[in-house]
Amino acid sequence: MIILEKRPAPSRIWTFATPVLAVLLTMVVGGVLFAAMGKNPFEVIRTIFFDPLFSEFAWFYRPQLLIKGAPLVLIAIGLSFGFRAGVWNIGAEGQYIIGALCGAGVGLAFYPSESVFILPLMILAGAFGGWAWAMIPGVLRVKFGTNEILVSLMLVYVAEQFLSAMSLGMLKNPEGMGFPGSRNLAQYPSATTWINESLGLHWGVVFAFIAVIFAYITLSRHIFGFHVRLSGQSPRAARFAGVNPNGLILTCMGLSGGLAGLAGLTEVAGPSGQVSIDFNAFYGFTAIIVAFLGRLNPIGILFAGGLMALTYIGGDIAESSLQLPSATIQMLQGMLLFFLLALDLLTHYRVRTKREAVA
Amino acid sequence: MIDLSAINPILFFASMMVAATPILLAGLGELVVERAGVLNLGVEGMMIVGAVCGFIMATNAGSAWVGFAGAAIGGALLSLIFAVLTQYLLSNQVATGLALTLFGLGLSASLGQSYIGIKGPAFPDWHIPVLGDIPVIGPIVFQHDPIVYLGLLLTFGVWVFLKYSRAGLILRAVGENHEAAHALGYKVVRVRILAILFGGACAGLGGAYLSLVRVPQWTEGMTAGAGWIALAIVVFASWKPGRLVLGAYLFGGVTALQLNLQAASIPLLPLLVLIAGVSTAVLLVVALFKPTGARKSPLIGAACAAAFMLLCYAYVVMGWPFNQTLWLSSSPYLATIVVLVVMSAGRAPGSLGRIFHASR
Amino acid sequence: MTESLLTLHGLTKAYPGVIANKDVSFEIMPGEIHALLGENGAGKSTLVKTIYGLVKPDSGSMTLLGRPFAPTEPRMARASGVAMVFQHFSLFDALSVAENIALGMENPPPQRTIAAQVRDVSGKYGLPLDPDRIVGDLSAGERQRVEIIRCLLQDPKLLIMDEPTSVLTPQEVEILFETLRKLAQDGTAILYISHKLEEIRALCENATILRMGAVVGDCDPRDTSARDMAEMMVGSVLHIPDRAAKPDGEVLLELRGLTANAPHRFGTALKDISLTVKAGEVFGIGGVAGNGQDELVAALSGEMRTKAGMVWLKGADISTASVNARRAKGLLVAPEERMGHAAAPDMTLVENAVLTAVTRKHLAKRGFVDWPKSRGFAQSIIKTFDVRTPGADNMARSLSGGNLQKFVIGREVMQEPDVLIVNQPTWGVDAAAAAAIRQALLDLATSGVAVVCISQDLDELMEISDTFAALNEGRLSAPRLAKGLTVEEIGLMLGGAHDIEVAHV
Amino acid sequence: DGHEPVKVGFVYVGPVGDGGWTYEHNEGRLAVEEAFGDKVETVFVESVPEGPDAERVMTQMALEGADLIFTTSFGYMDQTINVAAKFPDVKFEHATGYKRADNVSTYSARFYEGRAVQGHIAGHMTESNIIGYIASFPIPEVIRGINSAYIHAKEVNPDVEFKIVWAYTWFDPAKEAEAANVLIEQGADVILQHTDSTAPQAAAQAAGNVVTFGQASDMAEYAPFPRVSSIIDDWAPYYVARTQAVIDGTWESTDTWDGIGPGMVKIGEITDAVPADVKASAEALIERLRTGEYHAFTGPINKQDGTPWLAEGETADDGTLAGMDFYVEGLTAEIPS
Ligand SMILES: Nc1ncnc2c1ncn2[C@@H]1O[C@H](COP(=O)(O)OP(=O)(O)OP(=O)(O)O)[C@@H](O)[C@H]1O
Ligand SMILES: Nc1ncnc2c1ncn2[C@@H]1O[C@H](COP(=O)(O)OP(=O)(O)OP(=O)(O)O)[C@@H](O)[C@H]1O
Ligand SMILES: [Mg+2]
Ligand SMILES: [Mg+2]
Repeated sequence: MIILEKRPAPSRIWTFATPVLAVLLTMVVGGVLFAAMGKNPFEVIRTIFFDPLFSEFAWFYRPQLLIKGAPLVLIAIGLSFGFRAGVWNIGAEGQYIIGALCGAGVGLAFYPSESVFILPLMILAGAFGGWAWAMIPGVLRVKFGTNEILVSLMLVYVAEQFLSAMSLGMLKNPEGMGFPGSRNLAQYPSATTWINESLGLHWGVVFAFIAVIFAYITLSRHIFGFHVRLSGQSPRAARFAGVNPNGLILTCMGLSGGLAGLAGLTEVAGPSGQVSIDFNAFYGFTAIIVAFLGRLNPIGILFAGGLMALTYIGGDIAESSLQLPSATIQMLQGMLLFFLLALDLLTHYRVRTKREAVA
Repeated sequence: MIDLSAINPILFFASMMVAATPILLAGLGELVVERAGVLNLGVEGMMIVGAVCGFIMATNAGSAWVGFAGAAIGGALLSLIFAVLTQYLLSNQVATGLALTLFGLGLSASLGQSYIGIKGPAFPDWHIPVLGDIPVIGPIVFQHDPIVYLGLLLTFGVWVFLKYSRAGLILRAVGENHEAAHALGYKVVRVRILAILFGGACAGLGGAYLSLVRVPQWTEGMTAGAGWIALAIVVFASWKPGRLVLGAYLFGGVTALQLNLQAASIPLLPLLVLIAGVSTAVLLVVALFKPTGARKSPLIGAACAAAFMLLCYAYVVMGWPFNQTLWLSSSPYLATIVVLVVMSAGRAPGSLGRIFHASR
Repeated sequence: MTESLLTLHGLTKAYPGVIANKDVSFEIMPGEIHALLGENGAGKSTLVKTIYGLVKPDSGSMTLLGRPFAPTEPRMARASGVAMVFQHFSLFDALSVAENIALGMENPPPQRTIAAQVRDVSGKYGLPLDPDRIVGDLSAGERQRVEIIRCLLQDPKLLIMDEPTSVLTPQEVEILFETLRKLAQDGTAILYISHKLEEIRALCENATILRMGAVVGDCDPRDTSARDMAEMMVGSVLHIPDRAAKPDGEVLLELRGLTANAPHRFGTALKDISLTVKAGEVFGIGGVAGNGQDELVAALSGEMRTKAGMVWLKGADISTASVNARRAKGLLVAPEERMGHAAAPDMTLVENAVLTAVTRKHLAKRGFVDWPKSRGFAQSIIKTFDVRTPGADNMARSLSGGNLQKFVIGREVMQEPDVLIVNQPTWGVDAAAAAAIRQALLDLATSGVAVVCISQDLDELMEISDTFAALNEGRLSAPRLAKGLTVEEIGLMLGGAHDIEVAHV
Repeated sequence: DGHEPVKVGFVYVGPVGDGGWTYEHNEGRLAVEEAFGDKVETVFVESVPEGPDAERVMTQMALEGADLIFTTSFGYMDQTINVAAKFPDVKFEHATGYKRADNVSTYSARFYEGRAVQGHIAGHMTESNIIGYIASFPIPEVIRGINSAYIHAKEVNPDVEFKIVWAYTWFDPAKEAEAANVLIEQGADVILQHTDSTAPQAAAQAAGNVVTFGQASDMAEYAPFPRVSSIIDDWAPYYVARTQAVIDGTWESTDTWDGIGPGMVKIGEITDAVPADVKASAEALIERLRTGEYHAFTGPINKQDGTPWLAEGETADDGTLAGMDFYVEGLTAEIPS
């Protein structure tokens, strides 16, 4: 009989070993799947997991990892604060969109004048937009006890409608022949968030790294981080420690919304370039997975974001060079998540086999 | 001022029942799962797998009924992954549910590749004799396909099960306090796995309703967010089957209504002025009939409605730009939020989303 | 010579790092009220869970009425006539009384029959209970009745009770004992666990004593003194708290007509509470759980804010001050619930030390926590208060209740308060630990601190208080000098406390 | 003959299984494979979001040796231009856009010619005089289609009325089904759609007496009724021709906007559910459009507010058509903005 014993404290070794093991298992099981599809499993695995890092064209893919991973990490860091405190903002996708709209709106309002103040203003507007959109579920929860999971989720759909309306209406490029989508902000020197395109460096990447460091220090050293952790684990003890629960809800909501908005803005004025009907690419939802894969730990989130980005980029390479259907890549990603989640057990529990006791 | 005559109420209510059925089915499954204390966010994934399995089975067997059976099995099988991960391997339910959705979307696309563009077997409506001929009620309620009734019947069944059966009592107990249930000797994990499988089967049925009745065809990503709506209406319904029907119909109704308003090109702003005016009046009357002490909240409501009315009116009068379609398409979601605020949601099952591990 | 009902032969159960039960053997006769005694963590709960089929022993065996008895799940134990009232309630808040009871039965009749049976049994044993009420709305005493009636309806041959009286009033305890005696007369054996030795002496006719998992002796509690029993449990000589100083200092804490609404639906409103506590005084507040203790503590700690002018500390109005502002000014609180209120179970002791001490102990600079300093503080608590744990980096949940309680009280005491409020400081704590905690409170008073001790254990209050008042339905009785109060007078002060059904809702 | 096969890449915005837009582009890709066999190698990536992913996928294709890359969504426009600038030797073909470069061509289909035929048939077929229109997004492409259909329906049936529902999606079967049902409930007996799923066909079939047209693909499984005809994008001839040009070394940057004439827009079979005389007149219209004898937007046409747009006999210029953002006279609704 197999029994699980809860460890007195999470195992350090397994914390690091489980992700590696999960990736290895995914390679094995995925390999079997690919072999069954008539592909060369070794080639596919190599393409997905190693080519982005070590192939002939790695000079191009490595910066892409930053581009793809940065918004995921940035949003996930914000979410992790709320998730730790028991504040369930799953509408980051909406906050991302609104942040992008606000920030882009500010940038476009100044077009075509040039000034060093435009980008900082846009960044503020982006963070503000995400913050404000997140405040709706936050305030409703605080004032009326409304479930923030639902409200934030519903607001994603509303934000998507806004995005359509804006890219077809107010923010539409007047020189765009009537096509939806705004002017290209990446090509507007005062508004672009690019720092160095060939290095994959834009302000979102910088903010993502700052956010990781900020979150790491806050959670491990600062009293606010302590209160966040405390509130999630024992809300009553948190009150006893002097935490104002409503304030904490609003702070966490605002922080996650603000970072999501920031991610949206840096993306829309950089890699994406323009506001278009569906520029959002599910970053807000994927970031939830990244947050959990990283076990809500800033460093973990950094690696989880990198791993997700790797599978996306490797997946696209495999699609075009090996003609693997994108559905298969999606399944592989799902499998990787399953293995990561399943093996996490080893971090918190000791697995033992025990002979059936003689009754 | 507002001409609503283009909208036929009978047809409107009939189409509302149909639009509500897939989210009702999926929501019902999730309701049972959550009453057992498990939060499965993978409804969207299970629905789409149900949709594809249902379609494959139905086209191969030439019978929609076989399709629905296959969809239920497919949804349940997918949910089994979730069950094993969360119940035996103690993984985080939120993350596992999200991963399940991702996996389900990929799996369904792989399975359905050779079924694109094929037409499924027909699944005619029932015209229930006698009842179907009643004026007004007949066409609204008694002239639908069998799954509409299956959904309602299943809801009723779940209600009876939860309220009156011993197994239902145990399920609720497990969801309410899994430690106590374990201490009394109930098999928490077993009960939860069964609930998760039921949830998967229901989500599968909901998905198959889309691919076999609503659309009916297999296309990738065809559930387009219905699973998330199903999750929303479970909380909206305060985990009660009766209110789940209400929630599903409300959502289906607002969706159908906004399209109706669009098609009839009824201007939204005057309509909002009208609605806000009526609500103001109703709330004032309500306040009048309440004891003096309890008048505060209806009065605040009336004031809000009146303010809203004035705002809309100002908009109409000033002729400011107003994107009708934007607000109409957002209306189902906004309506859900408003209703959530007005009706305080009930208490969630005590152990919802928590990991259970018994050491022996 | 009657045949024994249940015999345990060499039961052994090991958990990682501890042997919870070591070769335990004893027997219980039909109709016997048998006590199981031992310190916190001695293995009592583990042993009874084994009998109930929740824990599988590593070795050893049991016989029930001469036949081998090895229940693998509670269902089997229930079928064999074993019923159990748990140490921690095993009730379902959202379900009704009748549903809760049905869940504890093997083949329950329809709900309506259960309701009738509940009324029947509750009448017979004097335990009033409405089967249709939702358990979440019940008081602690009523919840206890649900558990007991759930057992009684099964006509058990053996009834196990793990610390059932910690939440009951003296009157309720008396009723419970009557019930148990009646049951015993009808032939039901009762295995009774409690830390309250006087109760054991009043009720039980036999006692088995566990220490570190092993049986270290047995006795007849009726003619063994509580002190002797406690010393058998601990294995050493017990120290009785002593009291030196007399309170005559300035007034440190004052409540002026403290009135507050119930903070939630199941709470109690506070009504016009006034009191003064002087430096060096121990002010004891008695009363049954659910009469406003939690609310009073919350109003004092600042978790619940009141109108201005109601709470005064050292002559200053602190009614609207925040939790940490009050701490800074010298008012410290140790609430009743250790796990999840006074301490966070999944955090280390160091983190739990920071939880309340960050302000007074200056454990943070500009918001950044000084972890080495915090660790030092946690270690000094552990050392000073003899908290048994491998180290300060262990999770709070890995401590037994008594040790965690010592840590929690120690954490507040070592912050050198001016006023300390404690609620149920020794609830579920064994005799030795309880004595240590009481001594710490008295020492604190001696050093000139005003101590408010809220407790349901009247013996405890009589032992340490200078002044006594009772809390009833959110009202505080007029304070009296504790010295010389008789049980009758206290009963009057608790006034109608047995009738707690109507007391709140 | 020794030299490597020409490599042709395709970037798709949806899954190849969407049964609509991407599906038809993929059919074009298959036609290229068919036509050239070993001489070409095709690669594709599906469901590529418009944005940085698209740019990455294009770059990756170029890096791995693609000679010609078709980017099949309007939203890939700036990305295509960016990548093309970095790979001057690779040829790019961007669908429906307007930005070109030395190595970037654009191509699009005159879908509105098909809409004219649909409007013609619809105007004849409707008995309730209410025609429902499921529109996706208010962009010139869609508005052009509505105008074209309306002009030709009105031409044969002056009492005709259009009810338009904006679905704000290209592809959401459940929503399209709902929209179709609503239009039918409000009296429409012909449904035109500018969304890609067959859900409206199914809704029409269930309703019994409602006429529909296939959109983007043939939707022949609903023929002969309710689907009485269809408009199909046929990218195959263009893709084959452009690949041939790369092989021959004759590829040049061009702007292609083809209609029925060159075969980029095809009208699916008009079924026998359409009365013979209507079918005949529709086929005559097709023929006139095919030969270029008739332009679908020929004056006199006024804008919705009554201001003249095209004088008698005047035909619309491509510039106005490409950016069309107004309704023609007679349509009652407003374009959402
Ligand atoms: N599930 C478990 N896993 C690991 N160790 C356990 C478990 N349950 C109990 N123990 C250990 O077994 C020992 C006995 O615990 P038990 O709960 O039986 O004590 P107890 O006598 O009931 O104490 P108390 O008087 O505080 O209730 C303790 O030292 C505890 O650490
Ligand atoms: N599931 C478990 N895993 C590990 N240890 C456990 C577990 N359950 C209980 N314990 C241990 O058992 C010991 C006693 O547990 P128990 O719940 O009986 O506490 P206690 O000392 O009786 O306190 P209280 O009287 O407040 O309940 C604790 O030391 C605790 O660490
Ligand atoms: Mg205990
Ligand atoms: Mg115990």
